[in-house]
Amino acid sequence: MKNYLIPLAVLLVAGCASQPTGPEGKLRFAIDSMKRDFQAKGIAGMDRLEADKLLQTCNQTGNKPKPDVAEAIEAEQAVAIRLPADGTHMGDWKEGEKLAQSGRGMTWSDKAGQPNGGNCYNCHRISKNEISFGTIGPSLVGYGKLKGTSLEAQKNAYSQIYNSKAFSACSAMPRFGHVGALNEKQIKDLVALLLDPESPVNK
Amino acid sequence: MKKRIMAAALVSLCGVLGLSFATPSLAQKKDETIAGIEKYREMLGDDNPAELYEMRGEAAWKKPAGPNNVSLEKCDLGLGAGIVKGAYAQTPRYFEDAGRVMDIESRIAWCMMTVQGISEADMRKRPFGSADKPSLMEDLVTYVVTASKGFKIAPPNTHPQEKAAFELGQSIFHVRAGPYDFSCATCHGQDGKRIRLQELPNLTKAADNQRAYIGWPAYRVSTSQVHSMQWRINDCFRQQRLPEPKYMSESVNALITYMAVMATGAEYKGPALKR
Amino acid sequence: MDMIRRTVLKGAGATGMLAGLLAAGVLKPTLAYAEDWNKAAFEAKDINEALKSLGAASAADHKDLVIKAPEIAENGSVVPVDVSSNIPNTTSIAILILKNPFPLSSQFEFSNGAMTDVSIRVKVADTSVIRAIAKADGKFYSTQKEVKVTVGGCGG
Amino acid sequence: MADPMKIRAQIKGDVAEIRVLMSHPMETGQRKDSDGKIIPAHYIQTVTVALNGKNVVSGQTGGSVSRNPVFGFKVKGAKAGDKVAVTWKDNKGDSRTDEASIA
Repeated sequence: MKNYLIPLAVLLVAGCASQPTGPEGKLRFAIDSMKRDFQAKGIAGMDRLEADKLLQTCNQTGNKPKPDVAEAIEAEQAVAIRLPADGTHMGDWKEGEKLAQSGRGMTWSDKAGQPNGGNCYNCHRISKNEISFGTIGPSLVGYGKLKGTSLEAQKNAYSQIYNSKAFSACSAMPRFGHVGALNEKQIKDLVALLLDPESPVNK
Repeated sequence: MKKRIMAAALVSLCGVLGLSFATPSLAQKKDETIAGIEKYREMLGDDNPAELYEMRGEAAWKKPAGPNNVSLEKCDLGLGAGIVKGAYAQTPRYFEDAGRVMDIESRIAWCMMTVQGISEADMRKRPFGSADKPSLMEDLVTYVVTASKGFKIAPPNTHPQEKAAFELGQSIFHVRAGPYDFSCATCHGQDGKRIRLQELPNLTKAADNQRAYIGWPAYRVSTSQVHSMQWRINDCFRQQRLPEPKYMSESVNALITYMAVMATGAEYKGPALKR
Repeated sequence: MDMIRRTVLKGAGATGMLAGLLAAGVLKPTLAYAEDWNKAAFEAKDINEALKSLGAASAADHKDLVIKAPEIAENGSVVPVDVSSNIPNTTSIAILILKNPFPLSSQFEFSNGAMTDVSIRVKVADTSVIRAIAKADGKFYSTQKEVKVTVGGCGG
Repeated sequence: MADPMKIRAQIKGDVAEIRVLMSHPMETGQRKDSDGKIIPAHYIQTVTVALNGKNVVSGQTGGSVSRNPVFGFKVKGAKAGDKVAVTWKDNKGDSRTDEASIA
């Protein structure tokens, strides 16, 4: 915002005039305000304010789309999941644990080309040994004991990390594979962390 | 279709799964950790390096500066020219002379420009300092907010523009965007959640706003510096993986207005000492 | 050399003068230690070496030497520690953090009515044992407590 | 020049509780900056407390004392109005002394 000293009469009048009433109008006004008041910084470009169809729906419905809409979204997201071409889904749980610990990546203070962290412990309890865990997502302690290590279980875990929205349309969890935040090897290592009987998750 | 079956068969990662694993021993363990952290905070007590900022800020406030070579003592923070005591508690508010809703930082900046004659470019040069070199604004803000210790948070929220700012802030709070699909509400929209061990206030509710707002601005031990509310909002968007909200922009001031109005009635405690 | 150092360290203009002397090559940076600073003890890289440098290689446990510190620290860069000694004739207290790169964090000598009770904030690199050493009647006593350091915040 | 300290000295019975807050980076010399360069060590090495001109505490400190250090001491036999003086010196030769009266 330039010319901080000049009361932005025109803008303000316009603002008042377009001050919205309905939920959809308010949402549009909020997004327009953000597009005006935000600026690209580092790797975080302004394109990040462009919501895809899924986010538009979640924003418009307060994250509670009607069941048929939710199902359609989930199906659309599921179709875009790319499972590993080599048919294997479990990597090294030790690497997975390191990844789960790291909250780095994708912010404007992160450098381009650096590998992103999984951010997992920010929201989930995972290994019993880590006392510093978040609770926005459910506890995953013993996940592998419950799910086993069948190919189907591996594919499921891989898919959930790849794109949680294929399972729950407006899930709070990022679509790590879908947006390219985590690569195939990283997701495999996280699947191993969750499912491997040797992982501290299942010990 | 196979994937649809898979989706139906699997309990969502964000579904009931967690509850089924919350055995009593785990719950107990969690409580011990939180109790330990509370003990830690209690031991840190009242000794807060924010006081060093306050001392510097007071000196800077009273020292003639800028092209006009006058101090900020003539600055009107909303309660009349020269009144600092209690002024922060009644912001953000609409300022007739500026024709906009301003938070405390925007207003101090306004005074630097109009009273002291400092250019906008200079004022914007370095809003957020570092541990080694705090910004002038961080010192000034710490001084001004500390002078509202013990006052009830009471932004007017009566002028149409103040009400519009509140509404805009509330709307922005819920907008999901960016590569991780985060909104402010993703982390601050539910009761009793945490990131790692840090408890997250549910900022859609008055009670949690009241608890959270009274400790900001705050000295953070993880960065060894005082952070202002403008910085706090800025860093939330960084963690949301969004582009940067411009310093003192309408969107940021709207979010601060939203939180301040939600916190109305709480007694301001002054800069807190935080993780 | 020693006299120059002491002169330099006195007075408010010390920094400027010191810089001048450094530039002139009179003083090497490594010599710029405050008086009465136990370089060997503070630069010791393990606990035994540090204790040896303090003259406290053998210290017996004592129940009247008490460390107050949180069991869990939300942030390792600021951990509040309070050490008090009720051992008669205590004259000094040292505080060491075993896992830190340089374990000795501080040492205090008390006289003229000062009580043998000190509180301080220290950095703890990792979950670590904190040990306090008290000197009383020329003998050394010790006690210790573990502090867990947790990972905090979003980590970014 | 170093910023002033904040000294709080309160009498409780005949014991003065002294809390001191100092402005200092307390760099260990172990940390690296964002370019990977070592940040040079810069920390307070001695802290002394005097009551009415008489030395009561002589402290030595290393880089593992937290940034912007906080110290707490107790002195017996003090009374309101007594003068507390605190002095620190660091490894770069900088120093500072501040005074407060016991309240």
